[in-house]
Order: sequence, then C-alpha cells, then structure tokens
Amino acid sequence: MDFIIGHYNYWIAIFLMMTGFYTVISRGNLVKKIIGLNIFQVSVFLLYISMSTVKGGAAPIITEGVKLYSNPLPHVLILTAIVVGVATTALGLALVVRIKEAYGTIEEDEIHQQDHSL
Amino acid sequence: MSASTLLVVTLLLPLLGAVGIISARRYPNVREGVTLVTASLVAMLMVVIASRFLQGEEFSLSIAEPIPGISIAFKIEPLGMLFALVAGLLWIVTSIYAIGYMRSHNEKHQTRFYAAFAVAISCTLGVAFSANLFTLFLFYELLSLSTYPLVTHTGTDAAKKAGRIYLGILLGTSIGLLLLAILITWFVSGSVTFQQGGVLAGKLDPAWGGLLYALFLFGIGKAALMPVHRWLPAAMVAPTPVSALLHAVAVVKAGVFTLLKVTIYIFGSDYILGNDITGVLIWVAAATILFASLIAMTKDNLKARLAYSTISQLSYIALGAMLASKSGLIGASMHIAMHAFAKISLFFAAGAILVMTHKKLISEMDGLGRAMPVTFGVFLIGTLSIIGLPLFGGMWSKWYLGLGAVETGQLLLLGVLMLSSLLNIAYLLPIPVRAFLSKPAGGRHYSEIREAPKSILLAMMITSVTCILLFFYPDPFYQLASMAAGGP
Amino acid sequence: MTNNLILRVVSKSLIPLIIVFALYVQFHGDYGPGGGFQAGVIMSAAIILYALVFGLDAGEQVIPSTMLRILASLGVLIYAGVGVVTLFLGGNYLDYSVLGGTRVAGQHLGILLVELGVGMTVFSVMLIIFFAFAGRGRP
Amino acid sequence: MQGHLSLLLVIVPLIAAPVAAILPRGRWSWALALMVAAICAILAGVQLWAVVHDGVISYELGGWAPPWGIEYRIDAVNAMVAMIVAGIAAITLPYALLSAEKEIPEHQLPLFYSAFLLCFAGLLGITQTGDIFNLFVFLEISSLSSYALISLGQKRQALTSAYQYLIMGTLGATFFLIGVGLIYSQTGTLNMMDLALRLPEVSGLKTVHTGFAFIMIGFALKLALFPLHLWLPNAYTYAPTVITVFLAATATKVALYVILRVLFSVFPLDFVSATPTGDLFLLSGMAGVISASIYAIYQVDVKRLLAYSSVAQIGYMALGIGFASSLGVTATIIHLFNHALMKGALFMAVGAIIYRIGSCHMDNIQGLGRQMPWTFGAIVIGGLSLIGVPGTAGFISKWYLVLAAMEQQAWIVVAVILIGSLLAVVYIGKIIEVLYFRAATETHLAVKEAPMLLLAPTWVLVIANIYFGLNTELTVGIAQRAVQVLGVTPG
Amino acid sequence: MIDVFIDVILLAFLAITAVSIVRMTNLFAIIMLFGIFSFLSAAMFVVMDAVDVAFTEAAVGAGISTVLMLATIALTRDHHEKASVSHRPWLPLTVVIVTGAALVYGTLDIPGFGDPEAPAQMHVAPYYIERSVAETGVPNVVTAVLASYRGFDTLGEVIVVFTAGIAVMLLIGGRRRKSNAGSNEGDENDK
Repeated sequence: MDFIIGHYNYWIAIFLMMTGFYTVISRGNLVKKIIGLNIFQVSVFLLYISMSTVKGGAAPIITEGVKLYSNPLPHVLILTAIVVGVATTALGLALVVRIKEAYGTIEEDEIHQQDHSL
Repeated sequence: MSASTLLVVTLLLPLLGAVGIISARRYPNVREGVTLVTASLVAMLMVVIASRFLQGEEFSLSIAEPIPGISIAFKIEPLGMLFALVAGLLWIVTSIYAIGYMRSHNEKHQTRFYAAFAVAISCTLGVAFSANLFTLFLFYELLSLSTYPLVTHTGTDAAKKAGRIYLGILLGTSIGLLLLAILITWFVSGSVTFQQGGVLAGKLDPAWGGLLYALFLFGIGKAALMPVHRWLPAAMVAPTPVSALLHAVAVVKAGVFTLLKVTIYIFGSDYILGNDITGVLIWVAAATILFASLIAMTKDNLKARLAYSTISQLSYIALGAMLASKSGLIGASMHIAMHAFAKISLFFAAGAILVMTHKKLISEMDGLGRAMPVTFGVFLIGTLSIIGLPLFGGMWSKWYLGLGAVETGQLLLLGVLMLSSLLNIAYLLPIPVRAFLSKPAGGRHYSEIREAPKSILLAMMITSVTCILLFFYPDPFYQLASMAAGGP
Repeated sequence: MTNNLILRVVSKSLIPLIIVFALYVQFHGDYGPGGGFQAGVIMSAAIILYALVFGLDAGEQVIPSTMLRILASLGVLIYAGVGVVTLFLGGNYLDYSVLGGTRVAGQHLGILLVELGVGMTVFSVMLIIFFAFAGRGRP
Repeated sequence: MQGHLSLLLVIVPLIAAPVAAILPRGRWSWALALMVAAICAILAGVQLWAVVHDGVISYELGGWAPPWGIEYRIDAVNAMVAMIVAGIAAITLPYALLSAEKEIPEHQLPLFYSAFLLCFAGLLGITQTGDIFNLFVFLEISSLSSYALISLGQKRQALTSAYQYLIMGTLGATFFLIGVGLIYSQTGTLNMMDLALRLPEVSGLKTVHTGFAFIMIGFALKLALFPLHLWLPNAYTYAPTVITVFLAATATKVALYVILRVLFSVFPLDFVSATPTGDLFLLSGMAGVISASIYAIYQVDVKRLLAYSSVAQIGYMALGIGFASSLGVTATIIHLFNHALMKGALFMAVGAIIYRIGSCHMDNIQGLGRQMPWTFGAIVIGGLSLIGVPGTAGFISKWYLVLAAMEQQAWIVVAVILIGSLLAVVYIGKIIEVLYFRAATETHLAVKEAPMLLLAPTWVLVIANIYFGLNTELTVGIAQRAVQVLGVTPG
Repeated sequence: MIDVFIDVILLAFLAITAVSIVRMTNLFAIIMLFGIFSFLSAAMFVVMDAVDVAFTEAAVGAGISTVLMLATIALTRDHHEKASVSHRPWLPLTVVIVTGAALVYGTLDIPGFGDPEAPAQMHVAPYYIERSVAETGVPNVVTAVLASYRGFDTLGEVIVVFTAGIAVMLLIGGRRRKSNAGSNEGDENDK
C-alpha cells in the first residue's frame, strides 16, 4: 500500500506521457501531433517535479523558521524545459501554417498523396 | 640518375604524358606525338632500369605509411622487372599500332583513349614495382578504373554492358575476396610486404592456407580463371588496341603477375610444396585450360576465339604458379612475356583484318591470305608461338612448365599441357591455313583489298619478329624468371 | 470587436496594471516566485491585449517589428555581455562575484542584469511570434 | 587560460548570432559568420593541441565548482569533434555565399546566417559541456535552428521534412530528458564526471537501466541510427545545399559523440557490457549498412542517394561501437572524422551542380561531367573514398573496422562491411556513369564549370580525403588517444 | 492526507482531460482542453511546492501555447481533424505500451514520492538551500540556481527563445507571398 501511495504519482505521470506520445505517433493531423507533443512534455515535467517534492517541505524560498524545502534543482531544469517546449511549439505551428499554405491541408496522408501522386 | 629518382620518373612519366595528351587535344598530330615520345621514353627507361637491375642495383622507394606497417612503397624484384619490361616495350608498339588503327577506323574521343591508355600503363608499372600487397592492391584497382573508359570506348549499349560486367567482376572480386585475403594475411602474419620465402610460413595453419590461396586465386579476377573469366570475352567490344592492352600488355598480365607474386613472396614455394596448399586448386587451372580451349573452338568470331585462347593461356601461368616448383615458376614467369608477344601479334593481325575488310567472322576469311599476306604471316607466327613449337619463344615457357609438372610428379598435368597444345593447334592453325590455301567463298577475288597502313604493319612486324627472336635469345627474360623462382 | 466601447475602456485601464504587475514580477523575482521570463511573457501579454482590442496595426505601431528584432538581440547580448564583462574583470564566464564590491553584491547585480536580459528577449520574441502569426492571416 | 579558450569557442558564435540577425545586408552577416567560423576553427585547433599535449581542460562556468555549477570538460574525444564541427563550418561558409544567395531570398539572409551561427554554437556547446542537462539545452538550440534552416529549402517538401524532423527530434530530446531525470533521481547529480563516480554503486537499479535505455534511444533518434533514420533522407534531400553539407558533416557526428561519451565515460563498463547494448548496435549497424545501401542504389535524386549512404555510413560507426573493443571504437572515431570529410566533399560537389542547373535529378545531370570536370573529379574522388578504395581516407576507416571485426571473429560483420563497399561501388558507379558516360542534353552543353568560390572549398575537402588516406598520424593518433580517455577495455 | 486527496483529484482530472484530447476530433475543443490541461498541471505544480514552475506553466502552457494554437487553426481554417484511424493503430499502440511498461519498470525502485532521503534530495540540492542566501543574497533558491549557479543553462534558454523568434520570422515573418515560392516548380523531380 505504501508503495502505491509512494508511486501512483509517477505512474499517472507516465500514463499522461503515453497518451501524449500516442497522440504524436498515431494521429495524422499536424496540429494535433503538436498538441500531443506538448502533453508528452508537460507530463515529463510532472515526473520531474514529483521527484523534487519533499513531504512537508516548503517552496524553496528561504524564510525564517522553515527547515524543510522541496528540491529546487528540478524546478530550475523544468523552467528551462518549459521554455524549450514553447519554443518548439511555436516553430512547429509556424511550419504547420506554411504547410497549409503550400499543400492546402494539414492532414499527413493527404500531404503524402500530393507528393507521391506527382 | 639515382635509383629512387629513376623509379619515380618511370611511374610519373606516363601520367605527365596523359596530361600532355589532354592539353594537346586540339592538335591530333601533337597529341600522338606526345604519346609516342612518352612511350619511347618509358621503353628506354625500362631497358636502362633492367640493365642496371641485372647488374645488381637496388631499386626501392617508400612514399607514405597510412597505417603503421602498411606503406605505399615500391621495390623492384626480378618478376616485377620482367613484367614491367614487357609492358614498357609493348606500350610503344601498341601506340604505333593504335595511331594507325584509330585513324583509319576514325574512332571518336581519341584524346580520352590515349590519355586513359597512358594512365593505365602508369598503373601497370605501379603494380609491377609494388613492394607490398597494399600498394599492389591500390594500383590494381586504379588499373581497373582507368581501363573502364577504354572498354566502354565506343559508348554503344553493348560497350556499356561490357563495361558493367568488366567493372562488376573486377571490382567485385577484388573488394569482396582479394581485399579480404589481404586483410587475413595481415591479420595472421602482421605483414603484407613481399619477401623471398613468403610471410605466412609458420603463421598460418596449412588447413587454412588452401582457403586463403583460393581467396587470392578467385579474388584476382584479372587472372580470368573460370568462373571469374566472363569479363574478358565481354570486353572484346573495345577497339583492337585496347584488346591488345587488356590481353597482352597490362590487365590480364597484371592478374597473373599478382598471382605469381602472392605465390612466391606471400606464401613462398616451400610453404606451398611442403603443405600441398594447391593440391586441389591446381585442377581449377587445368580445367580452365581445357574448357577455355574447347569453347574457343566453337567461336566463329575471331576476337572471341582469341579471348578464350587468352583465358586458357593465362591458366598455364596460374598452373605454373601453383606447381610452385622452380621450373614451374620459371615457366609461368616466362609465359607472361612469351604469351604477351604472341597474343599481341594475333590481335594486331585481327585488328588489321577488321580495319581493312570489316570482317569479324573466321568463316568469311577464306582466301584473304593472298590479299593480305603480311597480316596473315604475322598471324601464323603468333599462332605457332602460342602452340609452342620450336623456333618460337612460346616453346620455352611451355618447356619449363612441362618440366615443372614432371618435377612435382604431376604427370597427369603434363598430359593436360600436351592435350591443350593440340587444342591450340586445332583452333588457331586453321585460320591462317584457310586464309592462305582455300578459295574465297563464292569464288570472287579480293583484288580491292590491300594491306593495312604502314604503322599497323610496322607494329605487327616488330612483335612477330620478337616472337622468333625470343626463341634464340630468351635472356634476359629467362634470367629474370629464374631469379624470381629463387635460382641463380 | 475593436469598436466595442466597454472593451476599449476596460482594457485601457487594465493594460497599465498588467505592465506594473510585469515589472513587479521582473524585479521581485529574487524574493518571490517569478523572474525575467514570466515578466517578459506578462509584458508581452499586455501588448497582445492592446493589439487584439485596438487592431494589429495599432499594436505594431506601439513597437515596430525592427524594434522588436533589435530588442530580442539586445536581451541576448545583455546576458552574454554580462558574462564577457566578468571575463574582463578577471572572473570566469558569468561569475558575477567580480561585478560588485562584495561577492554577494556582485551576485545580486549580476542576477538583476541577466534577468533583465531574459525579460527583454522573451518579451520581444513573444511579440514577434504573435505578430507573425496574426499578420499571416491578413488579406 | 585554456579554459577561457574552450569557453570562447561556444560564446563567440553565440554572441555573433544576434548581431548577424540585425545586420541590414546578407553579405555583412555572411562576413561576420565567416569570421566567427574562422576564429572558432583556430580556437578548436588550439584546444585540440592543448588537450593532446597537457591533458584534460576543465572550466567552471560562473565560477561555481562542479557538480554545483556547470563545467566545461574537454578531452581528446570532444576536442576532436569540436575540431570537426568548427573546421567544417569554416570550410562551408565560403561555399555558402553564392549557394545561399541562389537558394535563399535576400531579405532572409541575415536571419539565415544568424540561424546558422546558432546551430553552429549549439553543436559546439554539446561537444564542450561536461553537464548532461546543459547538453540538453544546447541540443535544443542546435535542433531548433536546424529545423528552421531545413525548412528553407526551395521545394515545399522542405517544410514537411522539417516538420517530420521536428517531431522526431523533439521526441528524441524528450526521451533523453526522461532518461536524465531517472538517472538524476538515483544519483542527485547532473555532472558527467560526478555521475561516473556515483553510478557504479546504483548501477544495479531498474531506474538506472531504464534511464540508460531512454538516453540511448533519444540520441539514436538524433543520430538517425537504423531503424530510427526515417527523418534523415528527407531532411538532407530538401534542405538548402549549404545546410545539407553542414549538417551531414557535423550533426550526426555530434550525436555519435554523445553516445560514445554516455556509453563509455558516464556509465560504468561492466554495467554497459551487462546490457545487450553492444549486440543491438551490431544488429542495427549491419541492417543499416545493407538496407540503406540498397535503398541508395534505387534513388534517382543524387542528394537523396547520398543521404541514404549517410545512413549506411552511420551503420558502420554503429558496428565499431557494437564491438565495444578499443580497436572497434578507434575505427568508429576514425570513420566519424573521415566521413565528415567525404560527405562534405560529395554534397558540396552535388551542390555545385545544383547551383548550375538547379537540380540533381539523374535525368537532368546527364553528361554534365564533361561540362564540369572539376566538380566531376571531386565526385569521383569523394566516391572512391566512400567506397573505401586504398589511398583515400575511407579505406583507413574500413581497414580498422574490418580488423576489429576479425579480432572478434565476427566473420558475418566482415562480410557485411565488404558487401556494403560493393553496394557503394554500385551507387557511386551509377552517379559517375550518368555524369560522364551519357550524352549531355543540348540545354546542358552551355553549362559552365562551377565558380571558384564553390570549387575551392570542395577541393579542400577532396584533398583532405586523400591526405588523410595517406597520412593517418593525426586521425589514428587522436582516435587511439580518445579511446584511452574513454577508457574502453582493450578488446 | 488532505494534500494526497487534492493530489489524486487533480491527477484524475488530468488523466480525463488527456484521454478526451486523444479521443476528440474538434481541434478547437481540443485546444481548449489543452489549455485546461496545462492549468491543471500548473495547479499540480503548486501542490508540489514548485511555485515558479507553476507560474511559468500557467503563463506559457495555458497562455502563449494555447493562443498560438488558436491562431494556427484560425489561419489553417480547419477545425476538424480527419478521423484518421486509417493508420494501423496497433503499431503505435504497441510502441506506447512497451515504452510505458519500460518506464513503470523504471519507477519500481525509485524512492517513494516525497521521500526526503531520496538520493535526488541528498547530493547537490542541499548545497543550494544551505548556501544560496549566503553566496548570492537571493532568498528564492530557484532564482539563485537559475540565474547564477546554473546561469549558463539560462543563457542557453534565452538563446532557445531567441532561436524560436528567428525561426518564426524566417518561416512566416512578413506578409504572405502570393505564390508560395518553390512549392510548384521543381516538383517534377520528386518521386
């Protein structure tokens, strides 16, 4: 029981990751792929933060009388990772816009048809 | 000039020639001039080097060492000297012939032809002088590549197909088997340098020795042993001078030469004899001799017949190599030279006939002899030398091969040799005979047909006369051959 | 919707507040949650809101795109520049300690500066991206 | 002081990038980029020299001692890779001027060169850093910029290829992130050397195994290791020529470096050898060599053909890793270097053709070899090197690789390598025959040889191919040094 | 216990949102759900005492990303995903299941949630908490680590943002060109 209490957090995070991952590799809609990618990444962030939490620990802002803080390092890493994530998203969406302009669709298989029907 | 400089010059000269040829592409006469000058210079250099070498001078040179222990280096030893001498002397003759042929046949892309030819010669010399397997392999490959444009010269689809077979088999066997063999040699013996007595003795379990030798035997596609002989008949689409280069001067000879080198300087005859490495493989050569001769008989196309004759003749050399006895090796080495002069005469003649009469088929050549006595005279001499009758150089090599067979007690092989000589008679002799004696088909006369142009005639005469001279003066070839075979 | 009076009035009064909040987040990052990145995002949100309400062209007039490009580069240069300065002051790259009289003072100043750089770049890049997407749609 | 050098190697292009972005003219940005690349090449050279002579360089960023701060840690391995990246960049940029002006609209050139510098800086950052998360950050810098650069290709497929690469690349990076997280959760550190110290005691844990697997998969994606290579052919085919040259010669090499680093210096050897990693690399290597080479034979677009051959070449490198013997890894590192040379030269030569006729489709380039002899020569020599003909750099790598295979008695691998070379003969022969032995179409009879500015860089690489085929003191010497540093057990 | 309760509730909501995102095909709704998803995860971060992360996630995930996605579908003008189950679903499914299984396997001997003795909490992190105020004078440890101890990462982060800006300008900066250059000519060379 303790084991489950201690781990369900990770497992749900993993479940979320996999839903995102699945969306990326199974869906043909370019926008949806990117949304999936975002879900994947956010869930990875959850995993990290789960690793950083300390029971009874406070947010890592030093204040009088507080002894226990949660681990600041993963927070920093994830802050960076979030930024990387949004940068990727912006770039990906920009590509989608251009693809739409060039092909008139954002469905993968239709694009393939166009390229190979040539 | 110091020994090493002489070596460098010899290797670079043909390349410079190629550059000159390309830069003179606008002026055919200058271009051919360059070819002739370069060729004769090379020939002279060969003679000079040979004489100084026979006086016991050391020629060696190392350029680079890409991998510790494996260097691009040259060192002249008797066998290489013999091969280089043949190639160097025949280049000039071939060039003389080529000029006449290419012009009267007005071929395209003559510049590319002469340039590639020169490069090919340079690679051949590289093969001849190489001091280790690595260098030899390098130039062996370069030779295949530089002769590719010559084989596909006419640019027809047939030529392209031939070219593909040519490169396909030669590169395929060399990369797939020869390179592997070299790697294994290096792996077991830690050396790929040619040295008297070989490098494998004591390093390689004889059980594996046979396998390795087989890798070499079939890896050296240029030696055209069956079943890797297909490229040679395919390549006959090329212009006659190219065939001369392939069959006599450079390519196939480079093949059998490599085989001899490997036998003598990598395996070492003692190792082979001591462990009966080639006991089985030798029959591949024997079989090739006979089958090739039989196939030759069935060919009506003159060039094709000559091609198969070459295949069987090459196997003489392979056989001699695998006998690995002193006489056998001498015979094999000498046959490089003897066959070269004989076969080149035959091809020259064939080319002359083609140029003047546009006839390819033997059956159409009845009675031509009266119209072209010189040409067929040359053909006859070549034939007799191939057969190996006395009065012709070809006799010596066969003689020693026979001795070799006897030495090693392989009387059956002696039988093979004799049988094949009979076959030679059967598929070569009829050609000149019918040309001279029997009447032209349909009883018409070849009054309109004349002899080939001067330069062609000249070239043919030189080679055929040499065939005879070689009977009376087999030195220096004999001397070199016996030195190579490790004798006095 | 650009001619919806209430919206205009509300946003007119809202935007300054957002900007103030952004500045607070920017400079209070040392003590509370927040910092250059969040501040940049919020600040850009203010402009985006403005552009949404008063139209894209109005938005672009507030900050022309060349300006944005320069700001974005400037932010990076400030951050990297701080590092270069520390190099010249004999420290390792981004070792702020050498910037001030005391280690701590130096660190404090350094952190302030780089957060500023972060804020600038994030702010302007967010706007660049927004204007790029929004501008693409125009006839 | 050397520390500062190693730092500047990354910082100079990093600072130059924003400047390049705000310069008004394409040519100014180009000049800046060229200058930066030249400086970096020199710095990388000095760094390599320093490392080889006085050992490892360590530099504490922000003056914080590792593992609390980020550390730059340079030994023979990454010094060599940095040298490749910087050198290739310095050779590519002169080539870029004309090629890019032809393929990229003028008003985009400043941004183009800015992105190029960012990609360059990112790759250098990956090689230099000793901190596994910092590595992730710079990985993303190089990746994002390369997505953008690829999307600038002239055909619309460039967009889709860039998108495909973006998805694959981001998945790879996220996998890597997951792996790092799991490892961190058991070691509490991100510094590679520190990890190497602390991993042995926890190497039994499932978490560590999973983390290791995810890091490997993540970078296998980046490396385009068969069968995760699907993004590579498209990306290389449709990207602007300059970018293809640069990425083909550097990006995969850097990814390979990371794999080597993680495999041999971060994780303990007994841990790795306990996992099936080696065999997996062997399998994927063999499959990659054969299948990709066969694919290459059937391509009709020369750029795409070369792209598939790149996948095959990556397979060779994987084989070397798979043996996990010092000889094998030596071979891999040598090939890593040589392949940069040959692919750089080949793509540049092809680019010269594209520059002239705007295409490198087999039907359009017939007989061009006669019109463009120097370009053709470059392709021939580059091709020979790719095949592995003696006297070229390619032969050296193959030689060591085969010896490594023989050492392990892995005769199948030996066969695969030789077969791979034969297949290479076929696809190179195909290009050469089309270029030289087919008659040129009337329209192409007017085509001139490519301009000097394109030929010179190409031939620099071509000559390098021959030089490093004849003199291998540098390559082999450094490779063996690198293998010592990595601490691969002698086979 | 109460925080565990909140925890579970949030996670449950997250799971529900994620699944419905996978299942739905209306892009507009999907994007809205994604906004909610990242708000929920932001809340999750707060629960786990990661205030800065929460703040950023809210501003970026729920803010910027969502806006960009909306802008995109506004531009591409199709709000419906083709129900593209035509792709063999079993292949991705197996991949996902294998990956997930591997991860779960990996978590089996990861220290329990919130365990203060976990190695992650022991080695490097304590140093920051103990020394940051003394060394940098910044009470917000996250800011201290972000800007100073790992300041170089943050420089990299800024560069990433900058790169994104450059990339977007290269791709869709400026007005849309009438004919998408290169989209049509030259295509005859692709097959």
